[in-house]
Amino acid sequence: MNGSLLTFLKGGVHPPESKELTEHLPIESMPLPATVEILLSQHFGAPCTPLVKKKDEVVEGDMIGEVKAGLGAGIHSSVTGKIKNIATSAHPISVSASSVVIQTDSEAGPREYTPCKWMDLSRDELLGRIKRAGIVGIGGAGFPTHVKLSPPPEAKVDTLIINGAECEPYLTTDHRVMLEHPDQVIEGAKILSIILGLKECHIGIEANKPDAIEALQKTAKESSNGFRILVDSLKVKYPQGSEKQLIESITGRRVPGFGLPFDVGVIVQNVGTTRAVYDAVVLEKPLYEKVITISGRSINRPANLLVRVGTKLSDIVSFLGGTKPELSKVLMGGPMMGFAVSTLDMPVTKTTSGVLFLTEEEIDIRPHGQCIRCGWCLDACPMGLSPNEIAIYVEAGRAEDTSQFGVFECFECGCCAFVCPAKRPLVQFIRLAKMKAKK
Amino acid sequence: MSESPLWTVSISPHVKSRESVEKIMWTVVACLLPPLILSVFIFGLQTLIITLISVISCVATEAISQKLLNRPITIRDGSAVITGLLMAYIIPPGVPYWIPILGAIMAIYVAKHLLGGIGFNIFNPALIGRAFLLASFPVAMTSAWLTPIRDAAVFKYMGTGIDAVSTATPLYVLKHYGMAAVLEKFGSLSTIYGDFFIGWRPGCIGETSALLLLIGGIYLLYKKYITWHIPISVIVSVGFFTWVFGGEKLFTGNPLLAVLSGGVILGAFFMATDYVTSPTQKTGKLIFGAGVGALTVLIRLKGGYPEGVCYAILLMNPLTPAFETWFKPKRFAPPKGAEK
Amino acid sequence: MKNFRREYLILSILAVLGLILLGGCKPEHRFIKKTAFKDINSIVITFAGPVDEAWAKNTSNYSIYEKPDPDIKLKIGQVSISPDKRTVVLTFEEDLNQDQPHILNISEIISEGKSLGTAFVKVKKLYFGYLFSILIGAMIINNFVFAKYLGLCVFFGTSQKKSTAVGMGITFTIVIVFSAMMAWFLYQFVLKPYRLDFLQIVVFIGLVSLSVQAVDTILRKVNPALFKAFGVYLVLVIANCIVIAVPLILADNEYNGWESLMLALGAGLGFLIALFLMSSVRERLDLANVPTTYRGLPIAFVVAGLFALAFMGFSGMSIF
Amino acid sequence: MPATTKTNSQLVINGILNENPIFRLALSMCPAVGISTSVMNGLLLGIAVLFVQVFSSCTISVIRNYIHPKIRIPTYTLTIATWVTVIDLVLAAYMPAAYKEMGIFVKLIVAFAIITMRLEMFACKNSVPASFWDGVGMGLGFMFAMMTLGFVRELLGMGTLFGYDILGFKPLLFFVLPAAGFFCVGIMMAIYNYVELAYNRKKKG
Repeated sequence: MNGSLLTFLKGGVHPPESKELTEHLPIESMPLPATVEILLSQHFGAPCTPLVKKKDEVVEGDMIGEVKAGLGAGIHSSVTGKIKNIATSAHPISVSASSVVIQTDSEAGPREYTPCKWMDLSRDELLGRIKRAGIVGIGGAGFPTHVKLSPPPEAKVDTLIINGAECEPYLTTDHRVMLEHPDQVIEGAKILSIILGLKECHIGIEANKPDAIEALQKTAKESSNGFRILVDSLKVKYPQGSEKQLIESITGRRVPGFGLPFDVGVIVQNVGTTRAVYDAVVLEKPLYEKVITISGRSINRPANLLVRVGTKLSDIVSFLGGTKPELSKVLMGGPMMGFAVSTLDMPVTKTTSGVLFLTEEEIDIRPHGQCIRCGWCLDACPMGLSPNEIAIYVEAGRAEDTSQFGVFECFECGCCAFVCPAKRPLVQFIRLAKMKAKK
Repeated sequence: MSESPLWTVSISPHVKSRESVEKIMWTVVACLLPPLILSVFIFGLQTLIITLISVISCVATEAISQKLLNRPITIRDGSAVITGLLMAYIIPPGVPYWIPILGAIMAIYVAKHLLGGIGFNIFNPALIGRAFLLASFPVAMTSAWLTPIRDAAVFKYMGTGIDAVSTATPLYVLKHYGMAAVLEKFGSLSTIYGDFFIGWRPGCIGETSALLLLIGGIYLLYKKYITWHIPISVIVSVGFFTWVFGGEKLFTGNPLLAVLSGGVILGAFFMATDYVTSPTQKTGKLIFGAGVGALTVLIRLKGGYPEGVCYAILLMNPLTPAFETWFKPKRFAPPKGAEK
Repeated sequence: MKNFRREYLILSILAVLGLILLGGCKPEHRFIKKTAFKDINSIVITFAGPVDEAWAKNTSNYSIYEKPDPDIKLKIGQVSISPDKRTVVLTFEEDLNQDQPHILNISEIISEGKSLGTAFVKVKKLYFGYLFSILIGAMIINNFVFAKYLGLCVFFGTSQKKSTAVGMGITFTIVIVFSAMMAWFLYQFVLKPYRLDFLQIVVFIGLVSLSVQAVDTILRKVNPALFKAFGVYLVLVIANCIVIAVPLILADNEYNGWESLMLALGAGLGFLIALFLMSSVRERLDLANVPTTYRGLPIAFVVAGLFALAFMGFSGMSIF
Repeated sequence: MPATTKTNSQLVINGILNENPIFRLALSMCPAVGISTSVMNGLLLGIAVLFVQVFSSCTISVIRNYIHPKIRIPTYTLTIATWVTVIDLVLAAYMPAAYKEMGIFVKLIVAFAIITMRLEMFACKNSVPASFWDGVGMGLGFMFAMMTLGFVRELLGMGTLFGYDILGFKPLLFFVLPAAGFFCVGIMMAIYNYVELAYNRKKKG
């Protein structure tokens, strides 16, 4: 660990971490639910077309949906069983979406995977395995990983960063994965490096996870064989794990607005994705299960759970002993950027990183007032935007004039709304502005 | 989960900081109280009554204005209380009781709610209230000072029927009779520094004790409700310009006396830092503060009033919107070609 | 608009250079080198050679009055003379109003036994300072909009947007300097000598229209792009009372050329400042929840009133 | 605008209410702010403006068919300037005190947008009688506005009306300061707006 902690320069906030609820809990496997609802749209890009019909038998890991045209990644069955229906389910973002409902065959045992030697495989084969496994960026928007790993030839990628910052409060999945499976993370990082033709990579971890940093450093040293894996400890500051901020923290480069990381020669992959890459390449196991954090002060038993994609929240809740009566908000994702949901019929997707059950004390439901121009949001915004101005323009019905403030560079980290003493829903205003102020 | 849950569904972020407008405003109120207590002690109950009238009429005007304009009534956020306190702190404590009521109407209704309520007032309402009163009652507003009594005026005047004895403020004496007269009236320089710092001097409530105001201001700094930029640049520029131009010859002015006398400390920490009417960016804040300081000295030395802090802040306030467009936060990395 | 800034810059630099070259205080008598105010109540006269002490000490040799009031002679308390007999200090019984130029009438200067005739000199504050105080006075302290309440129609009409406001302000400054200088020239060399001053309104308004027309034509030919940017404001300039008020003021006060230039420049820049401040505030008020009946002009008036209240801070100010 | 169809009385009322030069058209506001400090000032300047407006309107209306469109603005300006010179000299000669009080504003009538505007909008298209009544309406409207402002400001500022002591004390010196002129005009405009809104609402409902 080097002396001074790396960080980005502009903005950022320190929300209460609340990670103590789950950070010491080992990853626990959840028993298979009776049915799973696998959404056909779990990634950035076009939704999948189902490959199965009603009453078909599927085995765990079988491909059940694929993208016919455009950007996307395949979707696999997460259980062995029979297709019950192809219907619609609740979706955390787009309210409802088509899904495949599978009745679990409780008799079937788990599918076995054997590790293989991957060092001899060609780059194309490695990418092919990742594509076949349907891997998407599971830390965020769900961008298909094989696409991200094939930057255009003119982009000179010289740095790979594994994102283990996990700056969102409450969430501890990446933390537990790094702590319990450092070997798999390191191995995954090596695979990614080879695909990108690099000999070294950075792993950025916020300094509030010293045990994870130590574990990874130890593993990296033991199994370096030719690779340089640098574990960088980062200052604890939200949004440290945002791609652009992480790149600045570690390399000092700034990705320009509307640009992508490879414009400054960097590729970023999440820790969870890295481990999924390991699974896909070494075990040839598709991405159909993932570790999620179930936390918040109104779930009876917080946990880090290994769940199958498609498991409904209600099954998780009943497995963990139900919720407390003071429950007042249910979130999918972290409290800063996650989505509030109105029903527990929601299935877990590849990009779900946690489900939070919050009490009224943890959230803030005070009504908002007029902007008092304190300027705190300006100091908090990591992108150097002016959320106060954007909000005032939107309130005055002039949302179309907000592009002058760079509203499209906002990635909705929520820092501004977090610090706002008038409790103004700034992110909401900015979304409205984005909708109205087309470039 | 069969019963329909009544959960909150809203857009991210779902956690928010503990700070709130009410908390900020009431903290400022608390930081403003110590000088009031001291002035009750040294000037008598009159100061308390004037302050109470000012605060109550500001709050009432706020409530009535909001009712008239069909807006949510937000008197609990404490902003009207601050306006009332500040206005009482910058008018002479010996004025007739109905004067602050008129000031409150001007400050809250015209200067704040007609312009769109909190956040849109271009000028600091308390200062507008004071400027309005000064224009309306030039005699009362420049002469109704009280003499400080060291041994607790509150007891001394009780039951005697005398309200208080009026006197002239140090800056008034300085402007009209020169430094020698100040020394004659208020004692040697070192006594003056001490007295002015602690608060034994005639003047507005907010002008009395530099020490207590500083304590309040520093607490606000500690709570990060204000930043150091405006107060420091106001104080430094008042000191600097007084040092350069304040004496008989260049570079012979007395910066310490200039900073300690009048409302410099109150203005620097509590009025120029008003969120609504001051810039949000550091560069803007520094220039804003320097402008306030320079104008203060200009009005003190060349203008028609002995004290210039209030007008200096009022004159800088309307520059704030322009400052906001000149000094914007540095964008992370704007898209290429988007800069105009 | 960016391309044209440089031309204005060059123009203003030239104006300042001209000032430096030509400004300066020239006493009207060859034997008197310099006259100046010393303290609040004294005047220093520096002669080119030594003067007779007895003559110099006689207070009745001097008669002095403020320029606007030739009837009120100021009383001289005592006269002191320096050892080299070249400098004389007149101390007055009362404080002098140094904002006004004073006329000093010195009878029969006697130097080394010779009479050098009478002298009729002006005592003014440092001339640059005086010019500067006219400029600052017109620009800020007695801002034509906020302290003299002129030019309001155009002020409220063009202060809705910052870009319009700045354009109008710059156009206006050019036109007013142009027309004020012509007006000064006509007034001093035509109207006054021929006793036609009763025609000043007709002549001045004619001049204003002429100079607007002239600026219009010149701009159109010389810089069409600039004309496109500012042409629309030219018509409005005629309707601005400041443009006619400035010639009237300088005729009333008998300003000389430099003073007129400073007044005109100050008036123009002051209008620009007022427009800029008002427009930036109004752009913000556009976003505010102003009561319906106050939207638009009424609230602009209220804000202008607040501005005027703030500008009262400058009342009673004299810089030099 | 075609030749007007309004009757003479409508023209006068129009000038006072619907198209009040100060409160509705927002023209010629410098005097409204600067010297509406007393009813007397308002009355005098009102008379001066009425005079200039009526005579200029009539003059232009008489010669409206002979003015070349290209030089019409200079013609207006010169006509107005002539009449302003007349009233200026008359006032200076016969009412020196009041003339001094109003200062530069009498001369500035020449730059009052309202007069030029009425010439352009009305007098150059209408017959002499109509122009006369329009001029009267505008002049009276101006006078009415000035006197209303003067009334409020004199009463509140000095406690007097036409120089006679009414209240016996000076309530708010602020109102005779020109800064208050801005407020009074703004508030009067808002009242006009309010009345209009209320009137329209009543018409609808």
